[in-house]
Amino acid sequence: MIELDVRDEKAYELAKEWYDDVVFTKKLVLDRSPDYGKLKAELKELREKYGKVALLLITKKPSLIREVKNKHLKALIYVQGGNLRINRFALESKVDALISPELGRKDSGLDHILARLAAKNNVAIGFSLAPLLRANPYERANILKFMMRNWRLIEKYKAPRFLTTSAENMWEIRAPRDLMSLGIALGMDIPQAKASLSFYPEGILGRLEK
Amino acid sequence: MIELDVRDEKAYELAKEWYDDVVFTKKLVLDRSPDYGKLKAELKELREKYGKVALLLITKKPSLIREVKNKHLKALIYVQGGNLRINRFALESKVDALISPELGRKDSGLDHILARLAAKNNVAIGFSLAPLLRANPYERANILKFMMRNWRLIEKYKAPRFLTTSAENMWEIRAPRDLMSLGIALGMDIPQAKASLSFYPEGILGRLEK
Amino acid sequence: MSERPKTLPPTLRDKQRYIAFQVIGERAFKKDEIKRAIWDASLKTLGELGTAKAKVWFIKFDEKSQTGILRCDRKYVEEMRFALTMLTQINGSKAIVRTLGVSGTIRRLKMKFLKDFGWK
Amino acid sequence: MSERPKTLPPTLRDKQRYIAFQVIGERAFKKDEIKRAIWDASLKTLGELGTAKAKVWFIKFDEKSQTGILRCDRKYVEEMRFALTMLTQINGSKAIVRTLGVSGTIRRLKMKFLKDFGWK
Repeated sequence: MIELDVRDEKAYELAKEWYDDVVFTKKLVLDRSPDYGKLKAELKELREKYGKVALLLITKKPSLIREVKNKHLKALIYVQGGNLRINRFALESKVDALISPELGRKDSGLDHILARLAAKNNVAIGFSLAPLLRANPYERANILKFMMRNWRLIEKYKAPRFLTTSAENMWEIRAPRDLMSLGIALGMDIPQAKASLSFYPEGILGRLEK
Repeated sequence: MIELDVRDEKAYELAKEWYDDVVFTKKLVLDRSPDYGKLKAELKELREKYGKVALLLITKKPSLIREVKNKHLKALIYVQGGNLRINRFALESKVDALISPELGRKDSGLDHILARLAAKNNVAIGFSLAPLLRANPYERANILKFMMRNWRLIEKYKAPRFLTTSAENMWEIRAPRDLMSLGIALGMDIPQAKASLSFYPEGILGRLEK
Repeated sequence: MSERPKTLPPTLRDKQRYIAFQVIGERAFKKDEIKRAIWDASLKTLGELGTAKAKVWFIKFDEKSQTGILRCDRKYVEEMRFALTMLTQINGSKAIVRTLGVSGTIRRLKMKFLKDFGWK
Repeated sequence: MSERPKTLPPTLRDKQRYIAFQVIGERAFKKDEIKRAIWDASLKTLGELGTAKAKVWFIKFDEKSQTGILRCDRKYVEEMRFALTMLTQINGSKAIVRTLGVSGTIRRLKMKFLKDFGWK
């Protein structure tokens, strides 16, 4: 089983006990071009420490997504969802994953057009647990509702997907079989939940080696 | 639609607005034989005021059930459930109804033997809403669990049954279609829930005229 | 301008129902109190997961007539009705929520169940 | 003597499953804290109605190994697992509940999942 989005050292250590493979994610909040030299050095260091690394772009500027992607930084490129223009641009730019398209929204952040685009461009949709853990009951119900809708869309158009905790501390880590229960709560059957922690993540990790 | 167990004047007035027929229930807590003369006078007065009247026996002494029943008091005889010996004796004494067999118990207060007995002796099981309304979340979950089990038993052995609020103040009254949702939550389908507020209560009211 | 996702094609759309309800209480209630009470009732009886599946949504509440409309998933109408049945107080005051009827559109709901409460 | 109802015939009996779980927390937890936490997690995520349907029941908790057993209805094992997954703290202290496995009997559950935690 593979955890594709763990964002903290102690969380990473715990995840390594429970998962066969864990990707360390570095969050990058951007409002203008970053210092690519410094970024490459940091990513190199992270690769030495964690092996597999991902870069999570958190930005309001669509153009920065393509710019970072074209730098071939030897890291998976994730985009944090939540803004519809960013969601669309991430899918158009064929990044590796769009994480929580519904984050902070009053709708699910996806529609059938975007779901089809995710499938066509092979951009995985990340279903994260952490935002649910941090939310109050009212928000939990709404986030779950939007995630359920996004699962229905992803399944219908056969877009790649994965389950993850997106843990930012060790207390947000969950064992694989428990993380699968999130997928099942969203409407997945057991094989689909399993594939969201194995088959699809393997496909994404394959891109790293290239 | 018929409300068979309303225990307060203001509750009765509200119920009369929403139901075609309402039975006023007088609670009688007994630890020894009551003054039957006084009781008969009270019941007469209640009949003049409310028409249809029931007497709810709340006792730890099984013998008092049969004694009261044999007095032919021109009122429906209900027994408050909760003590297993009382539950059984009520069914054996062919009273009109055993209300909430699970009340205050750590089990559902019925088994297949008692359910069969209820069917054989034509004793209706009353599924009350009020104890749920008064309970905290933990108790609500447990009471609902026991009521669900009792519904399965009653349905299997085809014992008579009815839904009621057993309201002891106006705020515990619910409109018929909403009371039906309790039945559906317990596992009834819509026709069964409807029958629990019409067909079965009619059968019980029929005994009053005799 | 906050963009919104396109409306989904019919087969993917949620199948919703509208429920008309009346509130009988110790006092008149405000719109926001009712909105809060509906969510709390659903979270209490159906939980976070049940509330997500029920897709409950507060639509409108007319304070004059103390009647309103809520929306939920077609498959969860009975659960929602039970959640409202189990509600005993709103913002500290005793209350009963009585459902008046269910319909597939707000228009028909108003026509069939809310006319005598003064809804246009 | 508080009488108990007879055990129901098989076809009427609830189909139950036992779940072995481990608690990883900021501190060690007491049995009663765990029992409370399991009920609260179920009530929060599944609600009063969901908890009744899940028929959740706390069986045992070994404070030394911080592992325990709970029982629930066979059809609600995944919902219970999700309720535990959504649990973030117990009695104010951060905690993770990890399910170790599911089985139809306590005996087999202990053998398959709780041996290395010192259960006999």
